[in-house]
Amino acid sequence: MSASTPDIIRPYGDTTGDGMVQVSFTLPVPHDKRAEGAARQLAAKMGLEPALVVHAKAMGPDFTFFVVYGSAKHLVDLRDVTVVEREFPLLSPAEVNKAVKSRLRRKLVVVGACIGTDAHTVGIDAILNVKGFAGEKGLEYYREIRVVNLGAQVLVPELVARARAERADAVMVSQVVTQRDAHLHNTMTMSAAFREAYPAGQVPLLVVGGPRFEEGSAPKLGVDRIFGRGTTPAEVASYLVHALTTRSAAAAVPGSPRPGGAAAPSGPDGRKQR
Amino acid sequence: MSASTPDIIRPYGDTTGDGMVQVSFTLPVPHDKRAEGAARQLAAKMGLEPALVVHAKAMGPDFTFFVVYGSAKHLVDLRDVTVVEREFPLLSPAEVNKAVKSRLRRKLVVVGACIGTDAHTVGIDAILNVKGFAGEKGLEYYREIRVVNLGAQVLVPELVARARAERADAVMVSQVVTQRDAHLHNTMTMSAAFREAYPAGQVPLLVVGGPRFEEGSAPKLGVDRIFGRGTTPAEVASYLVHALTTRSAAAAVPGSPRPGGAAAPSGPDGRKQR
Amino acid sequence: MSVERATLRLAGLSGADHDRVPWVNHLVDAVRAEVGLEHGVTPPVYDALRRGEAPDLLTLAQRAASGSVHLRLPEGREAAAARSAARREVGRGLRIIDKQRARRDRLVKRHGDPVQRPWIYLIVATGDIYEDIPQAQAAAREGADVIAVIRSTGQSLLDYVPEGATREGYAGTYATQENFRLMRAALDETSKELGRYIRLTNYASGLCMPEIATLAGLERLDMMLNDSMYGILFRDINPVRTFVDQRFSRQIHARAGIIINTGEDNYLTTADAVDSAHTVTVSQLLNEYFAKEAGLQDWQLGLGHAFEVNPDLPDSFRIELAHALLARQLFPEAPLKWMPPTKHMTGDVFRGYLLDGFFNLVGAMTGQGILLVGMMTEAVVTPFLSDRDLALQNVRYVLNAVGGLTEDFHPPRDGFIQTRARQVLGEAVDLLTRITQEPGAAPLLEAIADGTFGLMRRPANAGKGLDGVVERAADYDNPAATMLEEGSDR
Amino acid sequence: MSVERATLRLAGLSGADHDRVPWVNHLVDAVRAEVGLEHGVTPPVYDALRRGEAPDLLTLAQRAASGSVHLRLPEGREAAAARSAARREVGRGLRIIDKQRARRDRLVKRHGDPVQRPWIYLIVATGDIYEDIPQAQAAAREGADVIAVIRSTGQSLLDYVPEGATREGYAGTYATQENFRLMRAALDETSKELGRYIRLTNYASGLCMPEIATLAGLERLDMMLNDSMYGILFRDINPVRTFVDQRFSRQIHARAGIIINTGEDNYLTTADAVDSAHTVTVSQLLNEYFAKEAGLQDWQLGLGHAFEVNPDLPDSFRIELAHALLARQLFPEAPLKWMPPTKHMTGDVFRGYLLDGFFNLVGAMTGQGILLVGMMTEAVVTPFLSDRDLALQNVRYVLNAVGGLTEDFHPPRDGFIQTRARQVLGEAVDLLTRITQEPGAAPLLEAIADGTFGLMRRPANAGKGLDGVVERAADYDNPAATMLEEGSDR
Ligand code: B12
Ligand code: B12
Ligand SMILES: Cc1ncc(COP(=O)(O)O)c(C=O)c1O
Ligand SMILES: Cc1ncc(COP(=O)(O)O)c(C=O)c1O
Repeated sequence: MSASTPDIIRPYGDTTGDGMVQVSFTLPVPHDKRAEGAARQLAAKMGLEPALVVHAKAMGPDFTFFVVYGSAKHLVDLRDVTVVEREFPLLSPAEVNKAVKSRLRRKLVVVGACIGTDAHTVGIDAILNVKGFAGEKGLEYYREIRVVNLGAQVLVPELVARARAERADAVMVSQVVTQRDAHLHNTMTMSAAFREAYPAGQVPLLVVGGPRFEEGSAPKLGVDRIFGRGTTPAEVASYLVHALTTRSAAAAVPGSPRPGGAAAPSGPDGRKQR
Repeated sequence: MSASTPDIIRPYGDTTGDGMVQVSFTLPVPHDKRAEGAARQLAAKMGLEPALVVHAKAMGPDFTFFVVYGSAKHLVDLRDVTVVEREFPLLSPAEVNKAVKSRLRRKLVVVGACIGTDAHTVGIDAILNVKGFAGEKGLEYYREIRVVNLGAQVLVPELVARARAERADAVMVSQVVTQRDAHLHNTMTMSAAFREAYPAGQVPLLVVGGPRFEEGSAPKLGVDRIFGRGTTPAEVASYLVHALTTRSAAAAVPGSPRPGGAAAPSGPDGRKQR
Repeated sequence: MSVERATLRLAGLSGADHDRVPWVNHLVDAVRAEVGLEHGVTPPVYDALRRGEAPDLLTLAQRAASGSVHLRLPEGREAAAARSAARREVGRGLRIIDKQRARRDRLVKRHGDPVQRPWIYLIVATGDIYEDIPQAQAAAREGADVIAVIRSTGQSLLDYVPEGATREGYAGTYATQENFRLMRAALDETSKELGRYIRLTNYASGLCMPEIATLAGLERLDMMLNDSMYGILFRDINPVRTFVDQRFSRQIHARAGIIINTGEDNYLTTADAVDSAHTVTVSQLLNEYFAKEAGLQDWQLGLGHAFEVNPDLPDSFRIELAHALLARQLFPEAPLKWMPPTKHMTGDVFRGYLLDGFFNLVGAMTGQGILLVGMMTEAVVTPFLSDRDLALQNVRYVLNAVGGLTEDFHPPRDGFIQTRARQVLGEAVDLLTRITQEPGAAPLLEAIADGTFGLMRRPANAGKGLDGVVERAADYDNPAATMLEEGSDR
Repeated sequence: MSVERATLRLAGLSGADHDRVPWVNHLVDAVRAEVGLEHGVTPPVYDALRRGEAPDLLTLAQRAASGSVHLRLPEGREAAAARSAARREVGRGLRIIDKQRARRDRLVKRHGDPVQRPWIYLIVATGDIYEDIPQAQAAAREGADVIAVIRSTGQSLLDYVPEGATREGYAGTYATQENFRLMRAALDETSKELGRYIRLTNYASGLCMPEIATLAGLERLDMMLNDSMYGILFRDINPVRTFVDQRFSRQIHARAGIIINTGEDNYLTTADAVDSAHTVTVSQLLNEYFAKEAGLQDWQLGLGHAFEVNPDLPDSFRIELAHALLARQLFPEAPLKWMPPTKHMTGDVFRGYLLDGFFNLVGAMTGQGILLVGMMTEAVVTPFLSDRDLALQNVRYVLNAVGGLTEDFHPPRDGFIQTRARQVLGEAVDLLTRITQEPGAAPLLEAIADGTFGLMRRPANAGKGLDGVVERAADYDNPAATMLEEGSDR
């Protein structure tokens, strides 16, 4: 089975190529034959064929819940999958400290916060606090990193002010609540505020994290990098070293694009700087 | 909320129009970042946007299981849903008996079986045996219906022979096993054999049942009607009365199409009779 | 500060200006600016009304907002007159609360209480009251006995209570008087339909705890989340403000016949559920103490605890059983609130559904009072309509099919479960002993400042809302506080 | 008839013609046609070989298929010579079985047995041996201790055993010697990888029960589904044929050290699990009786029972506990096989996952020997790869987190559980009494004919495969039967 996977694959139920997928959803219609037909229509639009509505249950008079199994006709082309591979080497704390010392010649300053009304600090604390995450110590533990953790429900202006005051090299923001895209709005507000407050090219590195950001959406949100589920402190520290040292090198060449794949100069709307 | 539902609806998570859907599937690739990208690609092809891969788990070295939540961009148009509404009135046993007596003037003969290698008799027994289903007595209980239940794993030639011998008005076939489309193959073999064995227009009513037939596929399978999950004996009895009496009426007009929506003279391939 | 605003609300002042700033805020701010709050807000206010600065409270507040009234601290007879006017008006508010309580009693008698224990408690959290309502009704139809409307993120740090029906909360719906009223009315309808009184819950917490408690009393909410230290520890609200607000709120709850729900579950979302099991016990004991002090009865103490032990731990389920039994035996008369796994829930919704099943089983086997129903999508989204429906199906199966296991469940005295329970109790006693041995005038405040709870240091002179804390003057008067203390209504 | 074919298989005859008709079928048919089978197949066959009709068994079978050999019943010394030749050759087969058993013992010693009870039993059923293999290996890696390869629908009614590696089964994979070999080899590899001996299971049932049992012994399968009445009741196979075949098969199993799994679960898929609980007990007792008669030891008796009570019934879980405990106590030494809900599973896979969790709990709490892992998609499809993975995760959680509940589980003597168990036992005894009181020579056959079991009437002179039943002549000889009876190997 293993060895080389083909380029084109399909979901696997119990036979190669069967395409089998399980789906569940609610439709805002009373449970009757029309509802089941509507469920089949949706399944067909999702590309399931054949699709079997194996469970349908009225939830009160106005809604019906469905479970559907079916064969997805789509092919997954692995060649089209763009993986954001780690664009930097993973360093040990000692290596991080050494790199910061030799390249920055001063402590690296990180200011972190949960912004907006979000009060979920466990994630950012896992990255910043000494205690750390998954057996790795957090950034506070690194001798050459100075961490200012502002905690929860920090307002954006407050964060900007503090970042300036601390001469932050990097700003780390956590967003866990995603209902109504709160995390996206807050992140964009934050990045806009930083671009407003700092001269072009001098904005600190903007890093956001949280379990439910879409991979690859950093440019759209105006930040330098996104970290998702299961991030460990060492990854973040290594990234900071990589990004800041490449940047300081690049800064020598005026007009050169900012480092970090995600920080390509133009966002989807064609202009990153507002 | 209730009153009149709009014509165009979307799946409902917790807000009207949010389109939220849950999906799970396995991809035949090792669990790594590429696999997660592949899962996102599939979700996108299914029309989920944004789609969040909320769970990914290696199942051995070659497979990964995913749970995805996302907003399906598809609209469900209720006007396009064709519901096969019951095309006949639901009768009580007494009414069925009366109708058979007055219109056929003899007992209605039904021959039933699980064909092929299928040995799941609970479903057809639920329809045919006195004991019945969901509180309704089965067809054996009807004074004017004579039931010949052949049981499990009946070969098609045997079924045809018996149907002829008993001068069956209707043949009832159950198919529960669906792996590799066994139910479809067996049904098509059966209907072909009957068309072969009988003069055109004299084939008994061919009825199949089972929990996993697709609605609306009767013509494709060459049968007169399909009954699905949760069918009750009274529905079947009422249908028989309806179909047979309409048919005997129609038979008086030579060349007129056979009754029962599903029995339209041409299948999808343009010819019902082979 | 919010205590004063709550008092004005009892006196009938409601509504907000076109910027949605409530009139109670305007008026209290004006009093604070002109006379200070150390004497209470009502003396200057009723003095001004007596002096004809405005025909009624609302107009007074409006004029105060535009700076066009003169406020002063009345003295002597004038003070006495203002006091008695205030008492009369505030008494009206208390009588509404009393009436609502009586009405609840009548409705419970008419529609009936849930047949089973634990009561089934479900959350709605769409952010839009008009989506919340049908979802709550659907949940009740499927078996929920208690509906909790989760608050929008951030509301706890607002120093005012928003006004009107709201549709724009994030991950929860704003607690407003109008939202309370709409939901209670909808559930009254549903109670009638179902022949079972459906209870409604919200949160008396954050900077406006006393006002929200008051609104809950006025609008006949039936339960309120109300923890003695949650705001301090998890919202960094000033400890003194929290204890002051909490006392007033709990007096209101006592008066209104509202069951409080405490927040011990929160400790376990950040700390480990095994290592910190005893902090739950300590917090329950403190919550009980403060509740009794405020006049709450045993039946009103929905002390909290939660199923948060790492499910990969050997015997994790039996550890949960031990913890749940301990709480049950320590507070035999209280309707304990048993809360589902959250921290160890993942995107694997199937596994989540299973864990919730075993959580339900602990709830049934240990005779919990209120079962907060777990959602398989806990780690993903605020609950979908279907999540609730599936979750209730889970609860029903477990209560109905497995619940009777209690008959066969007899943990031996020296077995795993009883040993574990004794260990947790021992650790709790040790911690309490350590707290009482803190040096200083207020050992609990010192302990909080030292980071005894949840590893968070919260000094008494810091935290949000500190500037709303005012030391009482000798002549401080608050008719609401007085009447609540006396149990009088006019 | 299949007994005779099995004997030839022991003597080393295998393979099939280009129409896939096995040579054992050709040869047995030829003997039947020319001399009849009442004397056994080996006398004419070894007589023909001695007479030089063919150089070896295979060639003889090939020539017999084309009608070009002469067969006769040897008499006197010739008969004795044929007998001893047959015994020698059949002995080889038995010695292979003995060697495989010794090999199993060695491998178990080397890799080890599962650490926990119950053993975890999983099904694969793709229909294609080459899909089955990686799925079985994946399942073992995730924790399965026993892999069962489900058979294609219809195989049980084939009067021959298909040949070679097969990829075209419906809802199961054909049981063939080559498929057995391939899967056993793959699992040997996996056992080594995991340091745990993974057992393999198939079905000795249907018209070829004795041959399949023989192949299982030759290819070192470790367990076989083998019920004394399943074929009669659920496949309408002639009762006499079934009992004859069953006796031979079980002797092979006894010899091969194979654990049998009986099929009491099947009663409950058609009958109600509460009303018919006692039929399970009766069937277990009968299976035990016939098994002992055939020489099986207690540790080889995987007597079956299942979690099929309607989950909507109040206390359904505790009824299951009562039934499972009863079986446990009646057969304390047997590795009981506990089977998951199937009938009441629906397309609601979430609910299914929960039910399976509580099924696992009964298995753990009552100390079952073998746990057939339930699948959330039971009502939908034969298991997906992911279904098995999720199901194993379910089992692991329950055994690890909840399993210890046994310590706290003490159903009181007059409580619900013990009362229910006594009731079922009483009904079982009544039924057995009624059976023994049947008039006629063979009360069990009469009872079966009367529809005592599963409401199906199966007269002794009807059913599939009847024409393969032959009454033995006085000089009937079957060296396999003799040696199995004697326990000898040459
Ligand atoms: C613990 C918890 C709480 C605790 C938080 C305590 C605290 N001090 O953080 C308490 C009880 C206070 C709480 C409250 C609420 N919560 Co909460 N909570 C959770 C819970 C159970 C676990 C979250 C967690 O700690 N995960 C563990 C950490 C380590 O993971 P993480 O955050 O993903 O972080 C990792 C990565 O994402 C990344 N990362 C994260 N941030 C950053 C930042 C940077 C810079 C980097 C580099 C990396 C990084 O690295 C981390 C380590 O790998 C989740 C449910 C769940 N099981 O996920 C709900 C959940 C997050 N909560 C939720 C909600 C709605 C709330 C409330 C708003 C409910 C309410 N209305 O009252 C409240 C209010 C809180 C508020 N104002 O924000 C929802 C969010 C729904 C959504 N998708 O929008 C969830 C999903 C539960 C649910 N299904 O409803 N909650
Ligand atoms: C009971 C059962 C058995 C029993 C059958 C006993 C018997 N005498 O029927 C036993 C134990 C023997 C059995 C064996 C097998 N089973 Co089985 N079995 C089931 C089970 C648990 C329930 C089926 C059932 O009885 N449903 C109740 C009846 C009332 O519902 P129904 O059949 O849908 O019938 C209703 C309607 O569909 C309709 N209807 C049905 N037929 C007809 C006909 C007509 C004319 C009409 C009008 C209406 C009608 O009306 C009925 C009443 O409403 C299902 C799983 C499940 N929970 O669904 C698996 C299941 C059907 N079995 C399955 C399999 C694979 C097998 C085996 C092949 C496994 C094996 N390889 O050994 C064997 C062999 C059987 C064979 N040769 O066919 C699979 C099929 C997978 C698939 N989709 O292809 C299932 C889904 C289980 C699974 N997930 O693997 N099984
Ligand atoms: C006791 C208690 N109070 C209040 C809240 C609500 O939090 P907030 O005050 O942020 O709305 C919670 C959250 O679960 C809680 O447990
Ligand atoms: C005891 C027993 N034998 C055999 C089988 C297999 O059925 P079949 O003989 O149709 O392959 C089963 C099915 O589950 C069974 O339980």
